[in-house]
This record gives sequence, structure tokens and C-alpha cells, in this order.
Amino acid sequence: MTSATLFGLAGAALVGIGLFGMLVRTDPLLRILCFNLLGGGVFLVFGAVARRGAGAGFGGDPVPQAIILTGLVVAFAATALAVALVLRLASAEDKR
Amino acid sequence: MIADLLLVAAMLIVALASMLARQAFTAVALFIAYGLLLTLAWVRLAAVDVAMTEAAIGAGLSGVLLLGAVRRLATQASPPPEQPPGPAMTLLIALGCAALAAALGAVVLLLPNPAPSLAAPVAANLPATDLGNPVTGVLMSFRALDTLLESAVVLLAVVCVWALTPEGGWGGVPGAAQPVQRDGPLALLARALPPLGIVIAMHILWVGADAPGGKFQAAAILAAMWLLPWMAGLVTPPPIAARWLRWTIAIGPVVFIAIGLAGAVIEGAFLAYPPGWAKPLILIIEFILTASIAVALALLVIGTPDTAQRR
Amino acid sequence: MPEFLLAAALLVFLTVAVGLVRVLRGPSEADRIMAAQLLGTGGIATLLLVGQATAMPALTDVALILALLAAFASVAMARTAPSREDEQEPPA
Amino acid sequence: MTLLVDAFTILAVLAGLVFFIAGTTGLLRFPDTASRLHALTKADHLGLGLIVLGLLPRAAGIDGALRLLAIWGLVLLSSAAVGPMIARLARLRRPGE
Repeated sequence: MTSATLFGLAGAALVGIGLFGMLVRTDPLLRILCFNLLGGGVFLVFGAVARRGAGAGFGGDPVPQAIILTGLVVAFAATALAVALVLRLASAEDKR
Repeated sequence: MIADLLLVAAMLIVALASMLARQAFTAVALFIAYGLLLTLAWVRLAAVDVAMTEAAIGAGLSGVLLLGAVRRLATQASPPPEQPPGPAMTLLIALGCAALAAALGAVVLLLPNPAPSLAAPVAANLPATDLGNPVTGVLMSFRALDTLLESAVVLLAVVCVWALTPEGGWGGVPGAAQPVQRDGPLALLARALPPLGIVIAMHILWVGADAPGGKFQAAAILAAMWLLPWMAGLVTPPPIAARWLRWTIAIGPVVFIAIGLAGAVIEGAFLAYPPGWAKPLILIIEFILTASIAVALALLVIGTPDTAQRR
Repeated sequence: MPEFLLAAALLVFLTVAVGLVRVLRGPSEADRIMAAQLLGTGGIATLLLVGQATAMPALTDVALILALLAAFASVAMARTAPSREDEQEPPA
Repeated sequence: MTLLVDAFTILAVLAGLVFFIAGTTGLLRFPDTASRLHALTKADHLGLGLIVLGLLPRAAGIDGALRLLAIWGLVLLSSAAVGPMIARLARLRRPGE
């Protein structure tokens, strides 16, 4: 087994772990955290695809790598919005 | 290979422990460790640009964002907890998640051989951009539209976070007030680190054209260097009504679109760069986007304006 | 020489990975922060050794970012924990 | 000359490794938070410092060496700032434990 496959399989397992946490945990903050664990898994699977596409003197296919990079930033933006929603919900609850 | 197995085992254990942690703080501490391990995994996958972004955003900014939320929620009455699923349901969910993971694993094992790759076309067309880093080439030229949309997503996220402002707080100072610490270890770091961090961010941005690095990594470092003095209570963020603040986060996408439209007029395609102008135009976009994204990322961590804290 | 540096990198990583037990077990927040910090430092050392062994100077830049952001995350952790000191710590 | 440099690197990196192993052992085995903090800072300061020292003569040019030193300086600075914060945290918690 190549190390790309190994990391791809790890990514698949992380998707499972993250999804389970999102469905089972009840604390909204921990759900957001599990969403990020899941995201890491998805990116790793894609990273394995990029590594397998190594060629032309590059260690990996630069196109999926660039898209993972974009994805990381978008995932952060989504996380920040989700956290802001949770905090707003808690402060609304606080006033009641 | 031994190193990879060790890394994968550590990653899975940390992820599992983070998912199962009883306290939010423990979960976030483990999540930061997970980000550090992922950084090493990206290096092993020969994706150094991604490793840098993971170190800056995955381990750094995301962790601090979640920690800030833990801190704020600790002082507030939390909404009534939801009922967790019962044991039978939990088992069912576990089986479903395991099936999904197994299916994804099968996909990984059944990937076509030889792997389809765009590495060769990228290598063939990279000289036209005068760039040495293929990932920057993809981000700024071959798939520039994705990067443009992404910068718009970050801007939109800031607008959405601001839109959650409670009644009467609009236009105020974003985020919770931070306890002021004029001296002590945090103030020391908040004063000593930013000058060094700004130099490093500029270095990462500059080498990004030819070596791993670039605007996202640089922007994340700059955001962290603004957040440190904010956490120490040494600086107050500008009120969100400030014009210059709004212009700063918008100018990156605006310049990107303007250069794209100029390409449509001159070269006949949106975001097409005239021959010989690719590198200077890319560098202009990168520099301006870095400033916009850095401020936007920091504002995302700082959060929604509070009614309690007004100018 | 590259073989020696790679072996050293593996050993450093193995050591800090064992240190992860402290993040898992705690018992106090301070212990978890320390273990996370050790992982950061160990990760930096690993990156530097691998970068030198495989002639990838860009890994030094990754280590540089890691050093900056790990410091940032560590102070955020150390600052977040005390606000919860009145809470009961469940036995680990 | 290269032999000398190699010997220097091997010695310094090995010494750094010893501090990493000692730091982790201390973190795992020491009975209370304060002594564990003591063990951790040894790994942070000396472990990484010695590895940086060992790699310094092999660095690519002045800027490579500067980057290595900057990394060590950053870790020293952050450790110096986080150490007291952790110690305060440990002291605050002690009565409750």
C-alpha cells in the first residue's frame, strides 16, 4: 500500500468519526468541531487523489491541491458563521 | 511508511478523543493537536502549500475561534440541552457512519490506475504565467474564478456574522470586550510577536510566487498578529460602521473583478491576463487580496457586535 | 547523513506522539495545554529535520508558520481555561 | 571539514533528542503540574535549540540560518509567555483538586 492510499483511508475513517460526532453530540459547539473533523477527512481523501496524480516534476497534482487550499479557507468561514450563530442563540436564550 | 502509520494512528486517536471529549475545552485542545498532526500529514502528501494553510488556519485560527466561543459560552446560561439519541439509535448511527467510511475507503482503494492528473498541463502552461509555484499558478490563473468566488465567500461570511448583530448594536464595536492586560505574559507576547509575524507574513507572501506560500497563509498570519493584541485588550477593533474597514475587506474582490473585467475587454475572456502582464497583475491581486482576507479572517474570529459594548 | 536525520525526525515524532497521552488524560487543563505545546515544538523539530534530510527548504517556512500560530493557539488555550475554574472536573 | 560538520550535527541532534525524550518522560511521569511544566520547558528550550544548532551549519545560506534561528526565538518567546500562564492556571486549580 502506498502512503497516499494510507492517508486516503485515514481520511475515510475521519469522515465517519466526524459525521458520527455531528449526529450524536448535543452541544452545538462540539457539533461544529466534529464538522471540522469531517472536513479534515474529506480534504485528506482529496489529498490522496492529488498525491497519486504526481507527475511532471511535481510531488502531487497541483489542481486538487489548490482546491483543498480554497476549501480550507471556505471551511473556516463557514465555521466562523456557525460559531457566531451559536453565540447569538445563547445570548438570546440568556435574555429570556 | 512506519512514520505514516504512526501519524495516521495518532490522527485517528486524537480525532476520536476530540469527538468523545466530555468537556468543550478538552475537545478543542485535542482539535488543535489534530490540526498540528494534519499539517505533518500534508507534508507527507507532498502538499506543502496545504500544510502551511492547515498550520495557519486549521490549527491556529480555527482553534482560537472555538476557544473564544468556549470562553463566551462559559459565562452565559446555555440553551436547554438537547436529548442525546438513545442506545439503539446511537448504534444505528454508528453503523451508518461506519458504512459511509467503508464506502469512501473502497473508493480510495478503487481509484483508477494510472491516476488521471492535470500535473502535465499545469507544467506545460506554467511558464506563461512567469510563476514558479504550480499551486499559485492554479489559484491565480488556471482556476482564478474559484479563488475569486472564495474571496467573495469570505467577504459574505463577514457580512453574515455582522448581520447577527442584536437590536441597537448595529455599527458598534465587534466581538466581546476583552479583559485589559497591560503587562504580564500575554501583553509581552502581544507586543513582541506582531512585528516579527508581519515580517514572516510578508516573506511567505513574497516567496509564494515561486515556492510554497502565498496570500492565504500570509493573511492568516496577519490576522493572528492583529488578534493577539486584541486578546490582550491592547487594541479595540474599529466599529463595523467604519468606512475604511468596510472598504478594506471589499477592495480585494473588487480589484480582482476589475482586473477580470479588463481581461474580458482586452483579451476577450473574463480573468484572462494579457501576454507578458500575467505576473505583475497576479502580484497586484495577491497583495491587495492579502490585506482584505487578513482583515476579514480576523473579523470572523472577533465575531458579532455586542449591544453591551458601544462607542 | 539524510538517513540519520530522518531517523531522528521519526524518534522526535514518536516521543511527542507518546506525549499526546497527556492531552487525552489531563487531568487538568494545564496538562492538556502543555502536551499540545510539546506536540507543536516536536512537530517543528520534525519538520526541520525532514526538511534538511530531503532537501526541501520550504519545510522551514512551514515550521516558521507553525511556531507563530502554535504560540498564538497556546496563549489562547492558557487564557480560556481559568474562566471555568469554578466548574467541577470530572474524574479522568 | 565535512566530517567535522557531520559529527557536530550528529552530536547536537542526539543531545536534542535526549531532551525531547526527557521532556516527554517528565510530562508523563512527574506527579504534579508544576514539575511537568518544568519538564516541558526543557524540551521546548533545549531540545529544539540543540536540533536547530545541529542543523545550523547545514542551512542554505544566511537566510536559511536566520529562519532557523527565528524559529527557535519564536518558540522561546512563546514558551516564556505561556509558561507563567500555565503555572498560574495550575496554582488557581490546586485548591479544588
